Amino acid sequence: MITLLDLFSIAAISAGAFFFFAGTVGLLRFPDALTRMHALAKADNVGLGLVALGLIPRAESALSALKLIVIWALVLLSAASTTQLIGRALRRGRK
Amino acid sequence: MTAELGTATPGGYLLVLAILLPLAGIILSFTPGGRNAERAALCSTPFGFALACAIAFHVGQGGKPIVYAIGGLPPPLGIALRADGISAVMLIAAAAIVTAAAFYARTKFATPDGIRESRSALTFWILLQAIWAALIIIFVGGDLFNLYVALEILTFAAVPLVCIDGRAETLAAALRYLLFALFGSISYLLGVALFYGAHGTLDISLLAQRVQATPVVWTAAALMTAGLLAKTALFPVHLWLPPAHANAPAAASAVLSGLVVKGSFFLTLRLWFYVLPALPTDKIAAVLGWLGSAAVIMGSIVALRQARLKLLIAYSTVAQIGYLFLVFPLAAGAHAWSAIGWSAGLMQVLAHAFAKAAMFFSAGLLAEALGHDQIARLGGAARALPLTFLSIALGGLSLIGLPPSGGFSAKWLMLQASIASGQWLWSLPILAGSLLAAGYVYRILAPALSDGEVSLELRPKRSHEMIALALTAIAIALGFAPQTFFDFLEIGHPVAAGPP
Amino acid sequence: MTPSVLAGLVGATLVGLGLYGLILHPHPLRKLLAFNLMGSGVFLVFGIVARRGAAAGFRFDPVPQAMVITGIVVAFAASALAVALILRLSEESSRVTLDPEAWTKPDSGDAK
Amino acid sequence: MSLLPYLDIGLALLVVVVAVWTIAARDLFTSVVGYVAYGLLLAFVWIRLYAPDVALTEAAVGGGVTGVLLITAGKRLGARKNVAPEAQPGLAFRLLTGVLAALVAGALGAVILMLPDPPPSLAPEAAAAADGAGAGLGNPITAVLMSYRSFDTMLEKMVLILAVVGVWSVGTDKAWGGAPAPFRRPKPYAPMVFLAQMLAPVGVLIGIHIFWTGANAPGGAFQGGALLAAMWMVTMMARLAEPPRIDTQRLRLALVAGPAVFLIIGLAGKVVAGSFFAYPPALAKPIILFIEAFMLLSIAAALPMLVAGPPSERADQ
Amino acid sequence: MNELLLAAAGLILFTVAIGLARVLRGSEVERLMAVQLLGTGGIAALLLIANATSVPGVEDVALGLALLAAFATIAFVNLLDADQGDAEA
Repeated sequence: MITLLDLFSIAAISAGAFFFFAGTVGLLRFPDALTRMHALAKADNVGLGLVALGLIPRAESALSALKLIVIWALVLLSAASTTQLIGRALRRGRK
Repeated sequence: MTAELGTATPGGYLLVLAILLPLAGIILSFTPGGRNAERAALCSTPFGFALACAIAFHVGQGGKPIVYAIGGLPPPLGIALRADGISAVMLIAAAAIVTAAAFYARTKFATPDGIRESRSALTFWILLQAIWAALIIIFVGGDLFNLYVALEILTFAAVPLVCIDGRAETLAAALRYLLFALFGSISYLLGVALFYGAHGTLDISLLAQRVQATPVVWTAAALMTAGLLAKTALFPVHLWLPPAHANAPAAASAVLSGLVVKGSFFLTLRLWFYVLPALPTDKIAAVLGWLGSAAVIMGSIVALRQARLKLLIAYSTVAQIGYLFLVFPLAAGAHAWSAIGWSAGLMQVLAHAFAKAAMFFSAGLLAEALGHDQIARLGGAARALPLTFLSIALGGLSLIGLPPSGGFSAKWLMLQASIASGQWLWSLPILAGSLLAAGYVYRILAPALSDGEVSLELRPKRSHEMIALALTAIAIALGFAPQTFFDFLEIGHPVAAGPP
Repeated sequence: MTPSVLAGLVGATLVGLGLYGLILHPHPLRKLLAFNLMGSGVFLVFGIVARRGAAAGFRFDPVPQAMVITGIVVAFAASALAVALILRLSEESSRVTLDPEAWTKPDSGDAK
Repeated sequence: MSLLPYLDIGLALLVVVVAVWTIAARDLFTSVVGYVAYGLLLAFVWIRLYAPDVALTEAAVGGGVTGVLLITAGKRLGARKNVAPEAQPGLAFRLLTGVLAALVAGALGAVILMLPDPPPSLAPEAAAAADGAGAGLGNPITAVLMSYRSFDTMLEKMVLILAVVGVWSVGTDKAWGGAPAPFRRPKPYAPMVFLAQMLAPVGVLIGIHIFWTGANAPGGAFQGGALLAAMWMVTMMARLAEPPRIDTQRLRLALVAGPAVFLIIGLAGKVVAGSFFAYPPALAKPIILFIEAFMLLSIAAALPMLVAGPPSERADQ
Repeated sequence: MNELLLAAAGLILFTVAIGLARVLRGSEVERLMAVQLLGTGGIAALLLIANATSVPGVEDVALGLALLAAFATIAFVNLLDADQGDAEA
């Protein structure tokens, strides 16, 4: 018996997995480190966000659901900052 | 079974107190820092000695091991502490040597005036107490994992002591020691995991009832033994020991050589004689005996070729450790001669601990007085430092195994056991080791007794010389140990109680 | 193959790999990494022992798992001590080497 | 037919490949990065073994704190050009070592397959003791760590103090009493400061949450403490905070708080509950939480000090 | 449903592993990107697997991983700046 919520989960998680896949394709095909970083920073974080979203209906409690959102937010925050840092390091390294 | 395990026997609480005393000392040393570290160590060591004596008294009086289940929870869920005859004797020996080291180190590791706290002083006093605490747990621990934590405390305490003077050479020695010790612990821990997986308990006496000669148990025992051998520096994994022990300050060297390596040896004894007495261990015992014999010969030969006194003494430790492992073939099983072999092994542990600590103390005094410890330049030093050389000579006497000394008793008993058991082959390394030891002790004494002039940079304190001499006196006095002493060592020894 | 058997084999492989690196790598930091690999292999063995011990309403035996937590803390402390020693050694000396022969100079007779 | 076994095999392969990479990598830094990645992967393996407590520890210590320690060391050693190229061991020695390692791994693997069935377990005893000595703690691992085997746990905290003393002792005499070198020398960089400012409060909250739920759910003092430690490190790395001088009383008190409180309560147990390290059953849970709170503090203080290294002579504080 | 979660987790792990192989061959900085990639993908796969096999408390593990995801990179960049900022260290 598949409910509407399950359908939502399936859709979100599948989309999330697809984004991870797309990110890796980008990683393999993009020419240099800076562009490869895009693949990482954008696609993977969307992927994780969708997975987390898909898992929220299956969470046991409100706290668990909240934790899923916080996880996503933390990863976004880390990724946003570290890509800045890495980007700077890469630019310096090229000079 | 539970009745025999019990939660506590009379005097059992002393075991916990004996462990907590140095731990409290560490906390009281570290928090306020400065001179308090020295005070805490010097105050706690005599109390610790008294506690060790009280434990020995209870063991002797009851004629059986004393037990304490921590938290009132008996094994397998809880952790038990157990003190039998050998634990009690080792506790006293450790307390005596640590106390001696503490009083010996008072001047070298005093916090200098005008400074609130100095690096070497704080480190030394805290780590000395930590070594002591770890040894106490090793001697009374009844749970293999608890013993693992104690082994790690021992490592963490011993390694920084080696490089306390901060020279590159000592740092390298400390690092090598650390890596060997870590390998030893992790290998031991793997064995612990397998024991738990096979028998669901880590309590030594429960395991002794449950183990059978399965491949899992053999593998676990092999891994644990390999780890403990690396920590005990048995040939061929002895390479870390000489530089580490020779480079540490004398007070630390004495504790490292006299006691720390005995900690892991003690656990090897516990493993084979207490956890696995039910296994047919002839072949393993023979292998350990061969390694020990090789250590006796190799260590002594390399010691003969050393230019520095402290390195010579350190290589002599490698050789004397070799003797300890002859205990495995000579005390195996439940024969009439096993008890002799057992007594011999324990006597060797004690005699070497006291003699070696005294020799390192004396070597330290010598190096400070002369400004070097080159054996070739010792000419005439014995006349300038008679008491120091008396300690070295008497300690050497025990190392060689000349009567009357603890070393003589140990080697004499080993010879008796090897003849009585028909394994006369083992008497060859014993005798050869004695000859070689005579050689290296002669190498120290001959130039020192010869004519020559030495200039003393510093006259050693009389009290320091007396500390060294007192320890050698104990090493000698062990040679007069009465039969009751050997009976005491048998308390709680499972082979003696086991079926023939 | 159950997960615990698989993890056990992984653990055994890791112990072997770690041992190989520990003996072979000359650089002390590489040795330390190898030691840590070996350590994690040992912890995995504890892990499967715990997993196999599922009983009495528990999905695992809590005792080995608690031991692993203690073991991880101790291994970390060991790594920190080793790293401090390695860094200081590299400051003090041009050679970060553990070879005992490299340190035996004929003139270093002055003991402390 | 389930996908799970295939997933497990894939995961196992991934772990082994990254481990081989760590051992086989040519240069030091590559090997270090490999090890950090490996630490992350281990957290999964622990989840698959139904050990979320261990996974949490592995994630916090293996992935986070050890990562900083090793990457810092690897980078510094790599930057020093004086790391003389060592003579690589000869082929025969390598072969011999390889054979030895393979033998050990093979024997171990075989023995693991031979472990007895049904396996022995202390789970029933732990379950039986859950209400008495276990003090009604819902998380059996916390019960083991804080009650049945509390002695080990206290000793392990002493190990941390000794490790801190050992790390400090590696410094120079002149520097003693000073602060360890700051994690970063020049002026802080905006994204890092921002990250630290955002991460730290959330992290502290999560750390305390994990400590608090540890009584009944996966988590506990060590895992919570490790997260708090990581948060202290991130603020130091962004230079929002400086490493403290090692002779300050507050730091020393924080470091010993856990083992000291544990020791005192352990002693008091003799009077109150009749046995050292026993708790009166009615009060066991609050007492355990009380001890754990101090252990949290000690761990949060000890781990960053271990990573920060010995006190430094640099005069820029 | 659980099978689907596992399939998604497997796909994510697989793609992450492929990406890992690519980035680990790059420069030092790129290798750190690889660790970050493993962190993000790993958290997603972890949540999925745990949900499918109902292991308790996995959100907390993921929280811990998410908190520490940036640590290796921060430590590295710090040293990079330190090297170029002042000559020593």
